[in-house]
Amino acid sequence: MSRFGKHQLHELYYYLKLTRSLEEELARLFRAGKLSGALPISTGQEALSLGATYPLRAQDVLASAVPCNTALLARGVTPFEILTHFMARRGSPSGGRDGSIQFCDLKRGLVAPTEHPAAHVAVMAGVAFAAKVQRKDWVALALVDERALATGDFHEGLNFASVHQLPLVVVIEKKPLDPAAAAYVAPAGQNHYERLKAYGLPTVMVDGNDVLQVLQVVEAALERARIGKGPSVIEARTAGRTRFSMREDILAVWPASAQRFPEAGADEPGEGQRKLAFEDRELNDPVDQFEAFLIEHAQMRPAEQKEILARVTKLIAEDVRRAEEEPPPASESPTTGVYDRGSNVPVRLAE
Amino acid sequence: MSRFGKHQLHELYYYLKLTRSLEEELARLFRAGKLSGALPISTGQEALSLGATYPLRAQDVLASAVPCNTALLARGVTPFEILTHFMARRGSPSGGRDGSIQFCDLKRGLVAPTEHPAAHVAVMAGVAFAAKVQRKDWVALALVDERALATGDFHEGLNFASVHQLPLVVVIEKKPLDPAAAAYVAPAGQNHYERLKAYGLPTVMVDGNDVLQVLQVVEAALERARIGKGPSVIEARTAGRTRFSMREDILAVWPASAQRFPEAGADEPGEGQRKLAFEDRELNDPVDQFEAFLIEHAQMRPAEQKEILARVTKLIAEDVRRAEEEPPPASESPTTGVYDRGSNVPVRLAE
Amino acid sequence: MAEITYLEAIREAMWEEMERDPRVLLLGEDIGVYGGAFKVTQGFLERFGRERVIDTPISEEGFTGVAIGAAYMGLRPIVEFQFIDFIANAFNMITNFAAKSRYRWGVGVPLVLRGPTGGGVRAGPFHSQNPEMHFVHTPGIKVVVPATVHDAKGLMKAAIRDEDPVLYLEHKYLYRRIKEELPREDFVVPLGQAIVRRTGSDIVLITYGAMLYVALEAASSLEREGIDLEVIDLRSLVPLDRETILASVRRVNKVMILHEDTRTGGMAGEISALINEEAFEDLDGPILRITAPDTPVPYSAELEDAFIPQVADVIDAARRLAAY
Amino acid sequence: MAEITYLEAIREAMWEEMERDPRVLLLGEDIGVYGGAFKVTQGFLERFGRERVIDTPISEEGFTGVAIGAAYMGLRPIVEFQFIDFIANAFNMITNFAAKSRYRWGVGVPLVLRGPTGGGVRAGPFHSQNPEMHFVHTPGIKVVVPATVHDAKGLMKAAIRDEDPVLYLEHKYLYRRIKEELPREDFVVPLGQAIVRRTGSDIVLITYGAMLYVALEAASSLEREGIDLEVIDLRSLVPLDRETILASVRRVNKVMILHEDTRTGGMAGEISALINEEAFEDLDGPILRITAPDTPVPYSAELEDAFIPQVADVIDAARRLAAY
Ligand SMILES: Cc1ncc(C[n+]2csc(CCOP(=O)(O)OP(=O)(O)O)c2C)c(N)n1
Ligand SMILES: Cc1ncc(C[n+]2csc(CCOP(=O)(O)OP(=O)(O)O)c2C)c(N)n1
Ligand SMILES: [Mg+2]
Ligand SMILES: [Mg+2]
Repeated sequence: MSRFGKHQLHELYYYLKLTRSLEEELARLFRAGKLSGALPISTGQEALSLGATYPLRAQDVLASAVPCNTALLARGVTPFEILTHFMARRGSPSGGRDGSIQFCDLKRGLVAPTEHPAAHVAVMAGVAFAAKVQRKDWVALALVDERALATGDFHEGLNFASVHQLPLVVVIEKKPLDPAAAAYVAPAGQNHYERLKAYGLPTVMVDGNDVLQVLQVVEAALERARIGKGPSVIEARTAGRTRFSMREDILAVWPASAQRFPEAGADEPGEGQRKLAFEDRELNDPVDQFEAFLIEHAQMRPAEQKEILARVTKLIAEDVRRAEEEPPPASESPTTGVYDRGSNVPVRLAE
Repeated sequence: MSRFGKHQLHELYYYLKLTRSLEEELARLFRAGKLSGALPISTGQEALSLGATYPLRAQDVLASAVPCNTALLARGVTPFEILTHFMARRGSPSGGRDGSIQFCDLKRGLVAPTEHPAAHVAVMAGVAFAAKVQRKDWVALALVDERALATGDFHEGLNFASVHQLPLVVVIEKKPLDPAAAAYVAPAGQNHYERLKAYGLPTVMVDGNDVLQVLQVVEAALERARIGKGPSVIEARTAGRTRFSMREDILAVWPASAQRFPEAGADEPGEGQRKLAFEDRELNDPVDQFEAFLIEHAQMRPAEQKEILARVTKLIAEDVRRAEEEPPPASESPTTGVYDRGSNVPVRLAE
Repeated sequence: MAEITYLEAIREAMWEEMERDPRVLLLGEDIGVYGGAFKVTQGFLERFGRERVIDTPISEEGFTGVAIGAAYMGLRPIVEFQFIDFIANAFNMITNFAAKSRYRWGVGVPLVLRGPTGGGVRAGPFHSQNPEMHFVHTPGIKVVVPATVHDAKGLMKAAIRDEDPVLYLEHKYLYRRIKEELPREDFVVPLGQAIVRRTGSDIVLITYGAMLYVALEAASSLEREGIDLEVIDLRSLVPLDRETILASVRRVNKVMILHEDTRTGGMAGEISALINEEAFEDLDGPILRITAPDTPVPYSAELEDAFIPQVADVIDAARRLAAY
Repeated sequence: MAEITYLEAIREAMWEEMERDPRVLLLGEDIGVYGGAFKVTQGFLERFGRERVIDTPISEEGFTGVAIGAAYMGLRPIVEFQFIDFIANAFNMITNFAAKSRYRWGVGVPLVLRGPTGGGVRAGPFHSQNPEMHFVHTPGIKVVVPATVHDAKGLMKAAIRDEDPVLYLEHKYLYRRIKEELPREDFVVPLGQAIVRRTGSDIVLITYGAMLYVALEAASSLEREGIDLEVIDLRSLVPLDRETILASVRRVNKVMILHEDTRTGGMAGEISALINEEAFEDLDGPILRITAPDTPVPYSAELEDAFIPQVADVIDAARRLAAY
């Protein structure tokens, strides 16, 4: 811990709290029917997402299939952008066209996955390849969920990166036990970082709930990649919830979603009593954990904490207000933007 | 060797010579412009293909992406069928529709790959799965070339087989050094059987030039699979030629192919002096090797050998004659056979 | 008898076929322990066990291959794509292995590929697609698109009993939004039979899937202004019921085709060409296509509503064509 | 200047663009050490080195993804599929990652996807396919199909310089069978421009790719019996040159469409529907489609010749239409 200055520790705390506060607002907006689709919260995954992103330099590139609001914030994305994105408002970065968990903005080093578990691993190998052949020093960082390891995409991407010794770091999130886990990747029970040694690259496991541990391990992997030593893989155990338990939670806390999206199938919309992950005190919450750590080690005085939380509250309040004022996208020309200069986009109706 | 009776040894020898003789005829027919497409010879791969197939029982199922005339013969396919297949004649098993290296005939335990390196690995996992859930005792055997290991298909198929502990045996053929090999599967230089241990299954390497060694190792793997112990992987080193050097050979020995298939690109069709693999005395020929072994160990007397060769000559001569008499497919109804009972196949021209 | 939903009809069809035929089994992501993302298969694992309800790894190409191999060896697998969009990941296996097997070797692949299609639920570009044309254009696959609760059940049973690979496209928007009372006895809706949902004399509107409801609503509205629509629900895209289409066209003489899928290379083009070839003399006006524009499916409600053809779009087109 | 082949034109275009623009690079199986299965890239490795001529593992989905990432970061990759059939293995990456990127985020993917298409060379069901419609029906991809040596070069250069993913379909039958002398100076054939290859007054025959030669041969033959064909070579399928098509249709009034791809869901349907919509009044007869039947590509010479449209098929159809 000695290697982290107080400023850094406070910044990390700021991002964790900013995320939590933002996601509480997202949950509120979702309950009020103001999000366009699903509820994108990352409870239990914040330490991983922040620890992996924080050591990135400006020129580095991130693609995450793991919920990553924390990572986006740490990359300089504003709460306003994230809010309008999930509310699908006009001023959002995609203009309401996309609803993924990540943005694509190359100037900020962000590549958006396609909502396939590992297609972005190959794409990020390409990002890393471009650094190698152009003698640039960016590193590509790809975050995946563990079930991605069963996909051919994952292997094709990692194999290419390994063949060419590319500056790619892959972080695999592993969540607490999934009752169907034995069906996913063989042999069951083996750690992923162990099985991926077959690719002849360094692999390691970290506690994904501990932001400082993640940060240090990812930083070392990035450095290694940057100086030409090739790709590596990190497995991180988090307290995150699987998408399925998330979905159950959401349907449970917000019966209205069953009316709005009946296709999602809430058979017992009346349950209504369950809590969202971050409302659940059972959770081994990485945000609380880091807060306790800072206080215990006398790295954050009450006044400092108060100041940080005040900044969080102010920014979120301001951005929520602005986001709620943002109009929906204009639907005049649904077909522009498919090709460069909008070439050859046929109209919808026969004239 | 003691475990093999003379009868078996002679049968193996018979299949090896039958293949060689058949392929000499195929080369002759190819040179005479009588094959429909490429020249399907398996020189250097016969020991692997026979050793892997010979221990199969009637109920077992084979799919091979490795040239496998020997395997087909050992499964009871006749030279006539193979000849008419590659000549694309009416009486061939596919009626001239298909030109792959293997047949699909479930009654004889044959599944034809699609000419993709490893798509059949997943399909054969399905064949094995069907044995498991129906409490049947067949085993699925899939042969692949080594470059298949880079494909997502290979991993998805093997992972499924391993998750469900299915009766699947995968044999990987590795040929002598390919100048671009480092580009294929990471880490370069590692043996495949070693890297695939990651799937938590037994893997082993054999000398693919030694028919008896292949036979014994595959037999053990099949047995293991049959009694419910799950999948395994065998890596076999052979004297086979890569497809590219084969192609060069063919263009070189048969300049006419450059006229017939200019798209294949024979830049110097005049070379003309090179030999096909089996005409090349440099080759570490598994057929010659087995012959020498039998003679050295006094397992085949000259009279016995003569009798075997006479049977080979007679059968090949007879089947070549019949194949050459076989008419081309009838083209009256190009669309039948796409669906069961030919339902809903639109005609080609507007009526 | 109680009314059931479209989703329940799919589930009942699979359930009854699994009871009837021990060869039928299910493969897909999260279909067992979790009962499926949309809960289509809830309770199946408990009833039919782990060997007939298989939670697969995320590997669409791989488990589709597994299903093909199982189909070769006497089983009749039903493969679920959690969202049909992910069929893109099994494209090679379906179009090359499954579709060509019978033609190459006379070896059929009795296999059902199913999953939720289409938009309208704000699910964005990767969970809202309509992939039918990739398979309509692949000889060897059949493609069905039930629009009603009755057809959802009857087409599923027909698909399971068919000897060829059948792509069964269920519209997620319909899952719990439509209900119907079904016959108690076993029934199938044969593949390849379209149905006239509404007879009319001014314009034939040919459609399929969830667009049927847009078509019928537009037809009711247009009736009030004296434009009388005949509405055909194709139900099967392959085999295509040319007879039903052509019979209506020959009687009514004006045609519109409506689908949720994008325009260029869509089914409407194929049907338009067919009608032009076969019934050119019978046409009293151009064949109009009403489709989504050539873009990915947008995420926001406003953009998605502009993307998916609406009742007003059909009404506009009908007025133009009626005036022709 | 010497004549060069269609294959040499492709190779020259790539070579010159690689000389001109250091961002251009090649990825594909066996394109480096072996110079490519058809030797299109022979000599490239020696000239441009291992970092611009990349021998990939057999993993089409993976290396297409790599190309997308590289395109994001300032490079302009050209991806070779050894046979275009294997694009099926990269279907997800192309249709979901590359095609949707600009629409979702305004981030273009300057990428060329190329490979040998088509039949006529007895290569069987897995090395003879025509995959254009899967991509014509995917918003976000452009699709070009050069039929001449000149266009092979000019369209390749245009594709490389384009800011969007372009699928460049080269017909392997033409590789070494056609020759032409090309201008010495740099030129492009802009995407989206069809060309009238032959003017005529009785029937417009619209085609593309290797079928151009079937069309022209049929036209010469029909001329002798007094049937005068206009022949349009589309060159680009996306963007489609509607103006050139419609101008000919409005003048000539009868239309046939010819392609090597299979019929149902093929390009002919799309064009027929377009003409029907836009020029219904100008049609003096049905629009006839001449295409391969809905089957995989057969292996034997006799079956393949029956599968691929022949000059006689065009002549038959033209006689029927002329008599209409
Ligand atoms: C190619 C593909 N197939 C299926 C899906 C649907 N899908 C989305 S998330 C998911 C489960 C992911 O599991 P895991 O990686 O463990 O993440 P977790 O649910 O634990 O967050 C599935 C099957 C998908 N997005 N892409
Ligand atoms: C999906 C797919 N991509 C590409 C090809 C083209 N192809 C056929 S064989 C081959 C090389 C195979 O190499 P290897 O496995 O080493 O076999 P060898 O040439 O040594 O026999 C390639 C690239 C293919 N058949 N399928
Ligand atoms: Mg999980
Ligand atoms: Mg090799």
